[in-house]
Amino acid sequence: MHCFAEAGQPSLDRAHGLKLFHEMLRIRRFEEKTVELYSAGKIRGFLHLYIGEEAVAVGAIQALTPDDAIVATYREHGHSLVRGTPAGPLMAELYGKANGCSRGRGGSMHFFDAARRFYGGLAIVGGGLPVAVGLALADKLQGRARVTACFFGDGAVAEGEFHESLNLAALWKLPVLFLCENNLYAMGTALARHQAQTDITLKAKGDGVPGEAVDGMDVLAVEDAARRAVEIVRGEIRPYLIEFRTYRFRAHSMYDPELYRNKDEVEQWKKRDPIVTFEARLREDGLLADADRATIEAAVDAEIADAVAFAEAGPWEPVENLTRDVYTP
Amino acid sequence: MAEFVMPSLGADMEAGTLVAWLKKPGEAVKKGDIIAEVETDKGIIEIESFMTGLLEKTLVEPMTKVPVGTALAIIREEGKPSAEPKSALPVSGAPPQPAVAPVSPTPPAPVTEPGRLRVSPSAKQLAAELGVDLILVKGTGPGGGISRADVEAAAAQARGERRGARIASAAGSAADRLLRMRQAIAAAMARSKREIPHYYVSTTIDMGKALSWLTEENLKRPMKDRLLYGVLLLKAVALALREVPELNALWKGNQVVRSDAIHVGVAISLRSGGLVAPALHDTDRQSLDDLMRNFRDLVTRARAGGLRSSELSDPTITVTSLGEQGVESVYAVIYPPQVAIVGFGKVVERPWVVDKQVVPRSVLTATLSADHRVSDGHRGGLFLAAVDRLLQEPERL
Amino acid sequence: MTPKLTRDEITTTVLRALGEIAPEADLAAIKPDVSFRDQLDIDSMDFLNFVIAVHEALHVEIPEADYPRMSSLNGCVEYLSALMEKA
Amino acid sequence: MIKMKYREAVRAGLREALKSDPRVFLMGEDVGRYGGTYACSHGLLEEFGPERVRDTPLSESTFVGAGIGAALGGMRPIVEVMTVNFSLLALDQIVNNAATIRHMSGGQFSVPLIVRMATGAGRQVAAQHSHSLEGWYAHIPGIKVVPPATPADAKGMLLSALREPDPVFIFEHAMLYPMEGEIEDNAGPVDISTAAVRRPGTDVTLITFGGSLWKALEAADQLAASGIEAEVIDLRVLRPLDTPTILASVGKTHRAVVVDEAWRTGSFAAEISARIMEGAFYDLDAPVARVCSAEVPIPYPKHLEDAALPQAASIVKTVQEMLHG
Repeated sequence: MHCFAEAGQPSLDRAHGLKLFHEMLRIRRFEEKTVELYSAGKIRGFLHLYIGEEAVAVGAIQALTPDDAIVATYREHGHSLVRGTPAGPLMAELYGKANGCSRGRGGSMHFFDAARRFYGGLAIVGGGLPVAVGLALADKLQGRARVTACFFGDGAVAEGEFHESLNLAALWKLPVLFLCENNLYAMGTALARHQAQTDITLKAKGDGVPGEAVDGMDVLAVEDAARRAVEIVRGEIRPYLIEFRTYRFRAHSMYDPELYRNKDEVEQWKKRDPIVTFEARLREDGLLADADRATIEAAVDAEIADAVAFAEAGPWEPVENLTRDVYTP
Repeated sequence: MAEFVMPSLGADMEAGTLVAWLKKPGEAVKKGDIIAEVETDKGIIEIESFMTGLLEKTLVEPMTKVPVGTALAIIREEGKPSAEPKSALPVSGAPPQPAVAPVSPTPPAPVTEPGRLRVSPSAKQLAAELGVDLILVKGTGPGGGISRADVEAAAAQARGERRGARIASAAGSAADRLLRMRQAIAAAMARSKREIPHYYVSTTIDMGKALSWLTEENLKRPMKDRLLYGVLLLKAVALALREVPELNALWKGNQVVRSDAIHVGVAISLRSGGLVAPALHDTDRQSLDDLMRNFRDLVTRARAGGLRSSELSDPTITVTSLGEQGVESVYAVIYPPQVAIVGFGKVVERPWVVDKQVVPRSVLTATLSADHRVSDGHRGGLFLAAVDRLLQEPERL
Repeated sequence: MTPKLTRDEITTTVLRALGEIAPEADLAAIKPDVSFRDQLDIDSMDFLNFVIAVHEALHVEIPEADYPRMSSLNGCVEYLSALMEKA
Repeated sequence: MIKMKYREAVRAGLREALKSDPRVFLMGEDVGRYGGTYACSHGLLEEFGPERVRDTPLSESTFVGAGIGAALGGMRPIVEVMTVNFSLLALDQIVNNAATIRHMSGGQFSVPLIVRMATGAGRQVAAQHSHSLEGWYAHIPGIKVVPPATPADAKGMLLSALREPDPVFIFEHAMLYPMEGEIEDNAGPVDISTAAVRRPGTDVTLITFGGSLWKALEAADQLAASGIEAEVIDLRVLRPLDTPTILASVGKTHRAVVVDEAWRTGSFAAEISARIMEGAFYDLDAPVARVCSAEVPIPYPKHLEDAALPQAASIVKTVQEMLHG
């Protein structure tokens, strides 16, 4: 845990700082490896990468307890890793192997982990919000002081379900933490080209849900906001929204020619790479030395290599199991 | 040393056109560097290297379209000797080829009512057209069902043609068919003996008048219209049934069901063995010439295996005549659900008393087997007396 | 005038007619002087059809009274060739 | 004749529609700057401008509803719902407004709207992106439903739809976009009311539509090698369904196999089978068979997806079982 020297500028506990850095690097290297595996044809279908947005998942999930719930989207590799699902079953799921975290059935967009209350990769834009409201309703009805964190992108604010979910959560005072990862683009359409009101916290206010916008490229800022928000949601049992302003460094999915944005905008944002800026901060505070960097890098590389080996060795599910897990085939 | 291959750049991409190299052979390459541009259906996409090392040589010229996975260049990885180019990634086992899972689950084996034929509507239609008796056809379709091919084969076989239907397997052999018929007859006879309390009455009938009238009549007719005496017997039985209607009935759901119409079934032996008893519809209303023509048609078609199943299904009584085989009297077994059967023996010369004189006369023995639940000996006797009386006035038949 | 037929032609005509009513019969093995009814399983209806078939093939009238003379192969050939002589 | 990819035929249709009628405009998710998820509207924004090639927010119910409103208002909108999977959010607008307004208003209004969407599976994009639901839409009176299986139909049906007074729903199977096919140089509108016999045959009738047509044709070729001549019918239109063509064919072959990528239960294949039973019962020499998807959410791994979907092999196996018992 880290303590606050004075409002706003938290002094950082070394262990925690290195952990945050390590978590972000895990995600970055995992995603980079998936690009390589996709190009080689081992991973198929759609693949939506989290490169550039790592600080949001790493920072926000620190504020949650193992008992809280997470509902995420098809860009959920990072969230799963931070939540604790081992990299092996995640990579195996990308291969479609039976030892994948969803038995290989879901692939990149559909990671699930019941033990860690990770209710998936739900891949229809906005489709997760009503589900999160429901999970929170169940907790309220059963008197459980739990938080349901719902991650979604800026594209989802265009769906009716966004307003319907926020309104219901506010109306029934449900413990939902709405976490919007605003990476400025809904696939190929910039936020300003599809929303008249681009301030997402104002939209939420209109539906009765208080919130704030936070720099999604600063992992400490993300963590700080998330902890305060969880206090409100769990303590006062009512919904809260945080709009993380962040950016994805790669295409929406594999691949698109990115005609919808220009190169220098990407370069500008890359200057604020959450891993690069946080490493500089750690070094400034004397919390990270080259040796630490090297050990973390080695640990991450080993973890990723093991994950690939785990996936490569995984069995394919026998065709006879085709209709298994279907209640009424 | 590793191959740099055309990457898979999207869910529906099978090939890509290398547009330009952004690195030249001999140049250093870092992991993540953009080293080429590729055009896909969606536009130009920058391609990065996943290895750090030296770009040894390019294998594909710009503006050439190659399938995903084709080697585009060789990169000598840092600190690795330039050994044989291998794919940069270990190759995992290929997924098992899907066995052709039965996509459409076969419908559950249908339970067919015993005795009911499993025959496709189209096959039933064709059988009617070709005059094929479905009872005699062996089904080769799923679950023993009878298909068009089976009907065509049966018709072909009945006509003696050996036309191998291209798809159909040949119908079952004649032995099979005979066996099936035997089984059907056995089942009927056993049930008859089990359920029907038979009683038997018989009488001897003077055929003199009938036979001489017949000879006279045949002289007047062209050869192919000549009558056989059997026709006189059939008409006599039919007319007699008008006087004793309870013998012209069916036993269904343990009660007697009278039949207004009189359809006399005629027992016909088949060349290959076995027996059928097709009906002559409204026997009592047919003229002797009609009866002869229909009777002849029935026998010919039965022996050619070409009987319409409807003709089998509704005789209200049966006549069997084993006189041909030199038998004097026949005690036949009733065909369920009928309630009576008449048997005629051979015509024989017997001493006969006429006006207290003993003279030779042609006579035959007529026997009635009847269901005692429906009628009793007295009524049976009246019936045979009526037949005898009617045969004495052949011109009124 | 009916064209004169040789005895062989009459025999083949008779056998063909017999084959129509008894398809399964082995016509080559028919004993010429044994009655058809004893060698083959035919009844009065079959015999009627047989006589009619001969009548249509040879265009001769066969009175019912003469049927007994047609009961065997030799009988048929004798009777028919005599009949055709007269015609 | 020239060779053209299915997606290029769609783009040619869109271009011709936009050029031919000022009332026509294209609206949908990423149809403009991105050029369309399947690149069918590539370059149209540059040629026709943002007024007539309009990127929409991800608000399917609203922009389909807006399409209905614009059609009522005298325009001729072409709405692209990226895939049938996302159209579920717009079902209310489709069923309760688009299909119903003419009848409900006593014939006062017509809704000359075209809605295009990709459909079908086969790209390993897992359960939520792999649905085949055109059969649901064909259940709804008041709209026309056409699944073009060839580039010529992909372009022609779009142009024909422009002349229809009420909504036409065009389902483009996702696997067909990169497929190349023959098409007339300036191919124009085509009939959108009858089926086509793509391959004559005598022993069995394969009835299918959209993406499955090519699997049925492949199966027919394999069957021909074993002496079985299969007639392949491309329905081309699900609503209204060209029943006479189906019954004529079954009347000839006496056997029918319906190939439909949807799940068996309540599929459109079930409707076709019922119509054959009703109209050609006495011609049937075997029960109508259906080759559909296994009743399971479409799995991600290739070997499971392949096993779940109808394939040429399973069509051939079904026909052989039907003929040889």
